[in-house]
Amino acid sequence: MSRGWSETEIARRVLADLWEGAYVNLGIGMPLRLNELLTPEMGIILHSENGILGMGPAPPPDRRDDDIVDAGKAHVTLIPGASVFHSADSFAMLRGGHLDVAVLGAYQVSMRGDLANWKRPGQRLAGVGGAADISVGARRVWVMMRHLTRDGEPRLVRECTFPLTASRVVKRVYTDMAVIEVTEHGFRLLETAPGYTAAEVAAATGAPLALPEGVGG
Amino acid sequence: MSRGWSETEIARRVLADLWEGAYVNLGIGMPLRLNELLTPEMGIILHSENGILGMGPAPPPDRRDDDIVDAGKAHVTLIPGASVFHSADSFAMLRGGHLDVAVLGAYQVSMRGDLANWKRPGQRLAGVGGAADISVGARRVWVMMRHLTRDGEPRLVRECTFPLTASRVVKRVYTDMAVIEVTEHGFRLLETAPGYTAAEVAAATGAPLALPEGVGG
Amino acid sequence: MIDKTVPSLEVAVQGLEDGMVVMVGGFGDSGTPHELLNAVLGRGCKDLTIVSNNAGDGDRGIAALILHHRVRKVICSFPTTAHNYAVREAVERGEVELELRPQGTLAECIRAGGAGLGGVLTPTGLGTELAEGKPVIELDGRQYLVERPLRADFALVRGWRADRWGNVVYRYAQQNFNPLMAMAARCTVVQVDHVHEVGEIDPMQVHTPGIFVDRVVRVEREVRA
Amino acid sequence: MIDKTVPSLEVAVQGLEDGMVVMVGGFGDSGTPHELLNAVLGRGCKDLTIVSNNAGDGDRGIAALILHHRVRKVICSFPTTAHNYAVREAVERGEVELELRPQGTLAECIRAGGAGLGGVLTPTGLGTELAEGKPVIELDGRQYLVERPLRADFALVRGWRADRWGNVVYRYAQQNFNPLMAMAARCTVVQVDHVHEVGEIDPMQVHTPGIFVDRVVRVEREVRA
Repeated sequence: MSRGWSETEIARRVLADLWEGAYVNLGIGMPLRLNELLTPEMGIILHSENGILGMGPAPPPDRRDDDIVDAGKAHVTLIPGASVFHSADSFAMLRGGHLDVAVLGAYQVSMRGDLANWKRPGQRLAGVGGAADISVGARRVWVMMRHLTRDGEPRLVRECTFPLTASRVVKRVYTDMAVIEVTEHGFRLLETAPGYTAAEVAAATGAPLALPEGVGG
Repeated sequence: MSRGWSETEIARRVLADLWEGAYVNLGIGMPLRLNELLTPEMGIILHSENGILGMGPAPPPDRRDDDIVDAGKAHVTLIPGASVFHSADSFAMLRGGHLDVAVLGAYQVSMRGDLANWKRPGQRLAGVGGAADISVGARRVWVMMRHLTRDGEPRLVRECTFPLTASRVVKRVYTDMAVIEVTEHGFRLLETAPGYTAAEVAAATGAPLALPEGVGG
Repeated sequence: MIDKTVPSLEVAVQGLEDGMVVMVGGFGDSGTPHELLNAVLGRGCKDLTIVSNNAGDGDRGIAALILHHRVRKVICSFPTTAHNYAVREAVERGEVELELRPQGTLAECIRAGGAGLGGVLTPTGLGTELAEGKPVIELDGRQYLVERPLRADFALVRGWRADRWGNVVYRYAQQNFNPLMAMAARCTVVQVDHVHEVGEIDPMQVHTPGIFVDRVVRVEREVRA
Repeated sequence: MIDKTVPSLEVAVQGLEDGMVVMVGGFGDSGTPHELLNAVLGRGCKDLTIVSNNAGDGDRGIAALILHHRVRKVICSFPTTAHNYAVREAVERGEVELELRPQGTLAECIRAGGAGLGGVLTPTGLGTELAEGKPVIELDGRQYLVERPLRADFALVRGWRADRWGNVVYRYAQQNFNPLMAMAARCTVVQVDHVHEVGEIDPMQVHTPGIFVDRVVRVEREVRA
């Protein structure tokens, strides 16, 4: 498995697209990898929808505080400049378009930017949590996921077969194989991971994939 | 003018109907007289819609603070146990039915409990302020006003001729002549001020006035 | 003298009866009033409707109420925590009805209930199954779901400090749904670590003004192993 | 290093142009950003729409902007303060359009604008001329006015303390509309008495989190005679 990006490498690739002063929400799962990579010097301010702005990395076990947890209920810390607030204000930040970027996990992303990340088809008990508000509200929704399912099926698709979280919201997808932009005309390849050709990425994508200029099929 | 109640006496009469632990909003004008009469022992907590719970009386001139004002922009104080908050939370207290009593001034009150207290007929520039939310939201709306206009016209009427602030909200009216309840069937006399008979109050009232049991017309 | 403190957890939940709607603050273990929930369990009420972000995890709190068959319905955003067997199995056997609302919608609907608003107009959920059965309104060319406000008979709230008038301060992310639920119930009960005399809490630092609070009960903060 | 402080009032209002919608915090003189309003006056912008609880009193603040013919429209709840000749005369001669909303509706509409909600469903104003021209919706047998959310190009906010990330603390009743307006503008400018280094403000005491704030400018608090 020397081809492609590891989860940490994908996180690093996402991080390269963030900027100082960006307010960012990280979804549960793979996106939380970013929290491990951030340093104060980067000036990226993490929002946790349970009511924290300025979330820092996990504390050592002896400094855990049950009143400082992230959206996945894991213990985190507050960085200098942090603030805390209730859930209505927290989601006002999201729904009101104040968050610069939400980095979310997903089951599927469609070529129109539809996001499916809260429920499997036929799942009886499912929880949506903050995912629907976050994906509707953040200025930019970026998805971090593996390019293919365990069964080798594409997760980037024409139409989501999983229940939608929100329609037409995803702007960019970071996978182990590539970075892909969602444009008005569908998926567009921005970058391939080491060891993959554009053709291989296109073959692993369930919808047309436009290539950047100068790259052959 | 030895007959009837002065403004301070009306305020005292209203005060007699309040209770320890009551949360009360006072309208601009005559109702603010109550603030002068309250003592900490009474345990009545005043709400000011600009964002104060636990408003106290005016400070001496040398202790005025521009950040501690009432809804009429006059300098007030904070009593121990006070809290401050923004206007949306302040009106959530009102609209959400958390205030026990609002004591408001009025131009007119109708026998159905309609309140007119924000605008004269034909007035071009009028300000509604918090009056509409307060009268819709408080659990009990009590009006303090003179029984008659300067021209001797009744202010307690069948139908308001002034623009309404809210419909069917007033529960009680305290005037210089009487205390009157607004029931499903219209006005009902609860008490007359010294020097006035029930018949005189009825004659000064522009709608039928039911008398308490045992009182002749 | 106004004093909203009550001497025990039992007194704190007096009046909480069968069939009532109960809001429960907290997000995971943060800001969750576990001791008040234990008192509700001890009281034996049943047919409860629980409004909370989660639907209980493991065998305590809301999960304990479900395991003891006290819950008829749960309104929540995320019942799928790691150890959610209580709610999962109760829903599967048809004992508990589950109503799901997105977390931001849930928060805003509770606030709307407390603020006397008729509902919440939100873009969240449009075009998804989360919108099923809900009216859609179009305003100025944009569509919004109309979500119903939520109110409760009781709100069980966890705070850090409170004074005898019920002014509450929360500790860090303990806030979450607590200040909102405090606004939206006929009877709001707050369990806190510390009770203060009136005047000891800075008016500028109050998160939940006392007008929203009916009862305050002090509970020693649990020390985790 | 993130630093939202700006060196002068002039820089604080850069980008505020003709025709823009400007929210102005304050209630009477409490929490009113007079110095920022002076800077707007000095900038010379015109055709402004002002959203504020009052519509200016005497000859300063919003009144000064009106007297200098810079205002096209005012959205407010209470333009009838004691010395409101500026707005009164401007409305009478047809120069300024006035839109009146009840104070609680105004506050909630600004919050809705900041929170991405489609509007506010309120019972306030029903059955009165305040409801004229506004849609009414019936939900569960009760009627509500549908009031439109408000957003702005700029919010001029007055606070007490802020850090360089824009976390703001307000002093006593200085809050009023300020924290709401801070949420609802593309560019939120806060004038404060004190600027702090990041980390000096307790996270639990922040009233307006920095995410809502674009610029912070320190203004010496005026000492009244």
